[in-house]
Amino acid sequence: MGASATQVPVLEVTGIHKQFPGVKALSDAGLRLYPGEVHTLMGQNGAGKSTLIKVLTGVYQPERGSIVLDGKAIAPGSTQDAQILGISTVYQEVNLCPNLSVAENIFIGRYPRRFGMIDWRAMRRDAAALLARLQIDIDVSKPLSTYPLAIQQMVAIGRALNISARVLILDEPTSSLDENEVQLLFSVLRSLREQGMAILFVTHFLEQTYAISDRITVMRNGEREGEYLCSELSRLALVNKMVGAPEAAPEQGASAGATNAPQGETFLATRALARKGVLAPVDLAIHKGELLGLAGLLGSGRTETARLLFGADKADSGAIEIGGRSRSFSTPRDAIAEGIGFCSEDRKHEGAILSLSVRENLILALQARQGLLRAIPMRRQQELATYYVQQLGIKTASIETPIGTLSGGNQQKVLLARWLATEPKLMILDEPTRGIDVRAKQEIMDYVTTLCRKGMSILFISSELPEVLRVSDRIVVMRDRNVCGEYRRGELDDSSVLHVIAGEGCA
Amino acid sequence: MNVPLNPAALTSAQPASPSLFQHPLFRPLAALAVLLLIDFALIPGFFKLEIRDGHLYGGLVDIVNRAAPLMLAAIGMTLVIATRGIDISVGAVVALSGTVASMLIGGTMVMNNGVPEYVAQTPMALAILAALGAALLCGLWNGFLVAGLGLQPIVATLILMVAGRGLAQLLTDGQIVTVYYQPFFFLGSGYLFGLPFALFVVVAVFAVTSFLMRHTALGLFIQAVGVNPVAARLAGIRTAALIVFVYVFSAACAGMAGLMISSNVKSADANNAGLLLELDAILAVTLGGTLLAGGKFSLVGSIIGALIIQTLTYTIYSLGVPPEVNMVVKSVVVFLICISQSDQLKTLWKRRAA
Amino acid sequence: MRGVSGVGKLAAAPWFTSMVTVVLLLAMLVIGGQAYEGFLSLQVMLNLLIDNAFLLVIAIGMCFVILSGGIDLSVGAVLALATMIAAWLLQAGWPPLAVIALVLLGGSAFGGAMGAIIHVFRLQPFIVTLAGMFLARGLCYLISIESITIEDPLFVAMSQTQIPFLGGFLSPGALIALLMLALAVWVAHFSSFGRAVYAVGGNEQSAEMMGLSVGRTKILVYAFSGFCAALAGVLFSFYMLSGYGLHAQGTELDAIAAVVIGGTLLTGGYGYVLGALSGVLVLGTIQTLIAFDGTLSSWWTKIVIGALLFVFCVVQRLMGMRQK
Amino acid sequence: KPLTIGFSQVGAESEWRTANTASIKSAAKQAGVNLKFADAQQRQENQVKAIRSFIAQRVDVIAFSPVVESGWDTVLREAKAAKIPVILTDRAVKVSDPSLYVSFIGSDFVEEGRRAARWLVEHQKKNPNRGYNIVELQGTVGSAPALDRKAGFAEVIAGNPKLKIIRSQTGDFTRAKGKEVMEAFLKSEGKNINVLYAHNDDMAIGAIQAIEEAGLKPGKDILVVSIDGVKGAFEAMLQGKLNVTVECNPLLGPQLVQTAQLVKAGKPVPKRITVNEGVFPAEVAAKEFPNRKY
Ligand SMILES: Nc1ncnc2c1ncn2[C@@H]1O[C@H](COP(=O)(O)OP(=O)(O)OP(=O)(O)O)[C@@H](O)[C@H]1O
Ligand SMILES: Nc1ncnc2c1ncn2[C@@H]1O[C@H](COP(=O)(O)OP(=O)(O)OP(=O)(O)O)[C@@H](O)[C@H]1O
Ligand SMILES: [Mg+2]
Ligand SMILES: [Mg+2]
Repeated sequence: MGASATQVPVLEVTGIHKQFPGVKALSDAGLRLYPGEVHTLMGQNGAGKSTLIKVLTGVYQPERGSIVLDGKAIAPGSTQDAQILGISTVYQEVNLCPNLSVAENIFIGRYPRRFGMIDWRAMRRDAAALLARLQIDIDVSKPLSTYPLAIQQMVAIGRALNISARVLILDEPTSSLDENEVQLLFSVLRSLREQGMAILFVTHFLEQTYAISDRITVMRNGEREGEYLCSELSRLALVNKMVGAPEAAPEQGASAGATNAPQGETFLATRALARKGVLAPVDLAIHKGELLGLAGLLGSGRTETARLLFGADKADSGAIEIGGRSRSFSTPRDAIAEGIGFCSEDRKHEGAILSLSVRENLILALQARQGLLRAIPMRRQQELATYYVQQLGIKTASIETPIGTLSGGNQQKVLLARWLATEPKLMILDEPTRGIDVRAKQEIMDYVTTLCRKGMSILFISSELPEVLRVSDRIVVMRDRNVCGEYRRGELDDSSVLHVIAGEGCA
Repeated sequence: MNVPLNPAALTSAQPASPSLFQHPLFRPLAALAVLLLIDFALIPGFFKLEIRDGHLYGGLVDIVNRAAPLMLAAIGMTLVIATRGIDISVGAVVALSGTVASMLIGGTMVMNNGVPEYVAQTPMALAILAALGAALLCGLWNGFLVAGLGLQPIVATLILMVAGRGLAQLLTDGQIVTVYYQPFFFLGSGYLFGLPFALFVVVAVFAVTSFLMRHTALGLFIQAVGVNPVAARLAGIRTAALIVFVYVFSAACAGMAGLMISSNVKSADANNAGLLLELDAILAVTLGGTLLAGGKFSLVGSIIGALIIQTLTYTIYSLGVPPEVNMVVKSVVVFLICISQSDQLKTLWKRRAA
Repeated sequence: MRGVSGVGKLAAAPWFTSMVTVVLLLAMLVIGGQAYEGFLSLQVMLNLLIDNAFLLVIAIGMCFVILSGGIDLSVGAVLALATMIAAWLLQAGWPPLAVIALVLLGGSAFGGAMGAIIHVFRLQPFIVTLAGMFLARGLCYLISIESITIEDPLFVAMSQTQIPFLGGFLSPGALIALLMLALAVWVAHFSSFGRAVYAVGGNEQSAEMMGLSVGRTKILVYAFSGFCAALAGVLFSFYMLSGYGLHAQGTELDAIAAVVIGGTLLTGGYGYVLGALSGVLVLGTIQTLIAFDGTLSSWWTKIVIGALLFVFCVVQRLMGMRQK
Repeated sequence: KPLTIGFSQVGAESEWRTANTASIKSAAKQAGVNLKFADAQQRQENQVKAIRSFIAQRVDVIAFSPVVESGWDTVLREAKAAKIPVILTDRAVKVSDPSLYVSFIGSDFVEEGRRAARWLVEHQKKNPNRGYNIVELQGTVGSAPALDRKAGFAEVIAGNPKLKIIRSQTGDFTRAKGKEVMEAFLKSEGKNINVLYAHNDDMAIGAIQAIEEAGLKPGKDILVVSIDGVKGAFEAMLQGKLNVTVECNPLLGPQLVQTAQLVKAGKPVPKRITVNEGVFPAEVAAKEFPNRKY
């Protein structure tokens, strides 16, 4: 731990105000970053964390406030300025170019050169080496878009690490990573800390906060609530400070075992459902009112399974049986007609329709199911939107605000609501709590389990194993695009599940 | 849950300050108003309207009348653009539908003892249906290429843009087909209640379209497909059918515009009818505030855009601008209107002032 | 692999498309050779380059613009303006090299100015360059509505020199166009400007966040396109020895079509500059086929051009899908 | 082996042009000549390409209607080098070396403009009390017929102070534009307009409609003078709506084929072959109408 009170901060931000049309995103926000420290920024969805980061890296210009780097006031006018000043950033949504190769995404703007030309060989070599440090072994000459979100996230991190910087900022880098990757990232961060770098880190995982950080700044409603040494702040106190109420926040796991579904009727079953090169034949059954968890490592094929079930991709072979009838879905419409909903893991590309309002985004799936002509009356749309905004605690200025201006977590909630509004019989949730704050996550899972108890089936995919263990009635484990095991509640615990998904302990 | 919210506040459509200046239609309207003001100042009797032969007569009537085909094309184009597409075959469809109608109605002049006599052919209703049918086929074709084969809209419609006029000329053997059948002229130059009939057609098409947009989910779906087609598909929208629909709709609008144009000049000129109409239509849509990147669109905006263009053309003619200067004047005005509509201008202005 | 399926497909598509284009082009040439006597002669092939040199140069500039996610409708008009200014200045007795330099500078400035307007005011490229198109044509007429003949010895020499090449000949214009292509391919793949163009076309916002100067890139792209259009204008005046406001009407659409046929996506970010060559050759071959046929009436010419375009795009598309 | 002529046409932009094409095609057919026809879609570069491909195909004679006057030196030199004679139709070209083509068959646009003006001057002499404020509908800006017809007309009326052009705007040679522009003229000049001079019949026909819709009588309140002599113009004259059309004869086919045959046979041909063209005032329309082929 390098932090000491006598040190001067590398970066000091004070009194930042930032106003968006209709929203006051930051009012008197601030932050102090010390060299050789990992500093975690915490706060509820929409508290202003990402906005603060964008202000101090030149994406937004604040109305008021000062940013002091190494004792000198700075006013970065663009991200380029910030990079030159030595601030390297990974933003919340992956901000890379999908059309460029992985290697290029890492090196763009700082190419290795030979004779004044870009040295592609050296670039690929260096990129591969850099990713190897993060234990990622992929073909770096392929376009970024051919890789799943998690890999893209790691590439973004790789890019930031490669910029020789004084300050490294990571906005929710772990939201799409699983345990292994997180640990890897942490070990890299620790070594950077040793070298005296100042690191700002945003996460909604309390575990991770306590695992890595030295200091915590809590934000609430666009203000700095306070700065604390990690060692001096208990988890409960932290949550209370984020929420701004001295009430007792439910600790994780409190409502575990919410459902206990009758193992009777099968809602849906797959018969050797497969797609070449993507998923080996899978047999899966989901019962009515059951919450089925799908566990596995990155790339184990969970998302693929979900997509086939939803008709987002077409299966090459096998069938889906619903109510005794064999079906094959070739478009999502087919699945929706059977009462299936699917909340995708990639909210930016597959979920949010950014320039449409919260209301429009929210009723979209319901309207699509009702058909073109039977428009949902405006009154009803507003009722629905208002209902879910309140139910899920979506922080938005109004239901007519474009969803693109909402904070990441709140967008996720709107998309969840989009499917809840269709009252599906089976809801497929692929990483539904990605980027959602502790409190809200708890509430959302409670809400979902309640629905489950009322008879909705849920297929739950999450990289957070404890969460999967806690809420699932049954867990199917996948590895290398195969189903490799099935466990009932209680058969697995935090440690045995790791063995199972890593491939020790099942055939 | 924990965020206390006032439902009433949520439903209030716009986040406070619904000021007039912020309305998306304010700037197109302002541009139109400025143009009209200039006309008022420079062209004597510009706003003069009189009743002649039982109908309104004057510069404004001309503008509306002449802008009618453009407004129709712009309405269709708006929907295509909202899905992030573009339709550059509009002019060709205009030529094709005008030709079909004129050929079917046709009528030739026969000299009978030195007295000209006119002979009509197919019943007009049938001819009009056939022309619209041809336009619909064109739309289906475009839609199929874009949605079915996944061609890029600009190339997909380029094919018809090139070949469509060829087809029309093939039908007429390269001749201008003159129509001698009186009732057909009503569409393009007739008057109803003292107003140009074309105006009623535009109003009707506009009303039907806005009704569809407001009272069905069409508008929502079109926007969703335009902004994020992947997400729209996952939400259960039939994206392909929707895309085919907008191209068919655009072609139908173009077909009507074609009928109007050929009815107005009482003939069909396959080579020149509707030449470059697609560019004007796109220009109208953009001047009306719709983004070519798809998503939010404004039908009223497109109508205003079309009126801006026609007013500008009319102004150039009326002011006696020499023809070689036409283009420079037009381009400078378009530049000025675009820049004045930019949000950025305000920001830059403020920054300068500060 | 899954890779956000739709996007993944697109990512791989241009590469196939480019290859498919070349294969189809060869097929078309062979068919032409079978059908028409003398079609496959060397000089006919070289004429493809000579006659389309200016289009190739314009398409190169257009390719950069489209890769950056924009579009430039002004190129045909800028070409005409370049021929007009060149002819006018030469007539006034300016030295030819100075005229060429001035025209190229002027073209770049014109393009750069449009780029600046697009960037600074966040306007849509389509509209700004459409207005630019009107403006450039309009300026031609301000100089003169008649065509002006060029009699300058250098231009005449450039027009009539035949550079021996593999037994046939090429024009200096064709050679310049090929050099320009080589330069453009190099810029696109080995310079940071070229890569920035791809990045901006891939995702403008991300490019900004990665610290690239989006504004500078966009302005440069349009300046480059303006430069190419002006250069094409110079080549065109070598070719035609005249300046005229009605020159090269509709060339912008040809250039866009060539770029797209060459495998570049209009949405930006995907494609190859080299594809512009195959696209231009495809359009040129279609025209040559029609000229060799010599039986088509004016309207059949249009229909056949449309039909060939259609067949080409569809086959290209289907083969691309099959590969996937 | 039959004679092969490569012919590059401008396009099919007007009825006049279509009639021109038809005449050439039928003449070639009648004479048993092999015609290679290429349409340039109004673009000079396409014509150059077509001529190059004719050279590559070694046709016997190349003929073309140039889109523009200038810019033909290089390609004509290539034709000369390949020893293929060139015949121009319809429009002339400016080349440094007149031996680059053997003959030019066609009309004289300037003369057409003059004839139109002369008719008007005569009319004025007969009706000295009438006003002669002229509005002019020009062809496509920059195109040869528009430039020449304007120049020829202006040249003749310059000598007569009573004839004044008060408005002049382009109508792009089309009916729709002709009507649109005339409407605007009528609104801004109103009863001031006494004469309409249109560079082609199509624009005149469009403008006539505008005049009627404004409640005036074309041919009486406003004299209508135009050029081309297409069928539509004759119909208008029969109805008394058009006063005169100056013929611009598109039926060059027979003359072209004949010249080509002579050239091939090595016979001398005149450098300039003019076509027979008349001026048709309304009075003779009824008589002439049945003879009109296009
Ligand atoms: N571009 C924008 N336009 C309008 N409002 C915005 C914009 N960006 C952010 N906001 C608003 O600012 C507030 C703070 O958002 P921010 O993204 O900083 O939250 P966050 O703390 O990062 O939340 P999360 O944990 O969900 O990512 C939110 O209410 C959001 O709606
Ligand atoms: N560590 C890795 N190294 C290389 N490739 C990987 C890695 N992880 C995932 N992939 C790629 O991801 C693809 C499928 O992953 P995907 O992420 O969609 O599966 P998943 O089980 O849904 O995982 P998650 O939902 O956690 O992202 C695989 O084909 C593989 O190529
Ligand atoms: Mg955030
Ligand atoms: Mg996944």
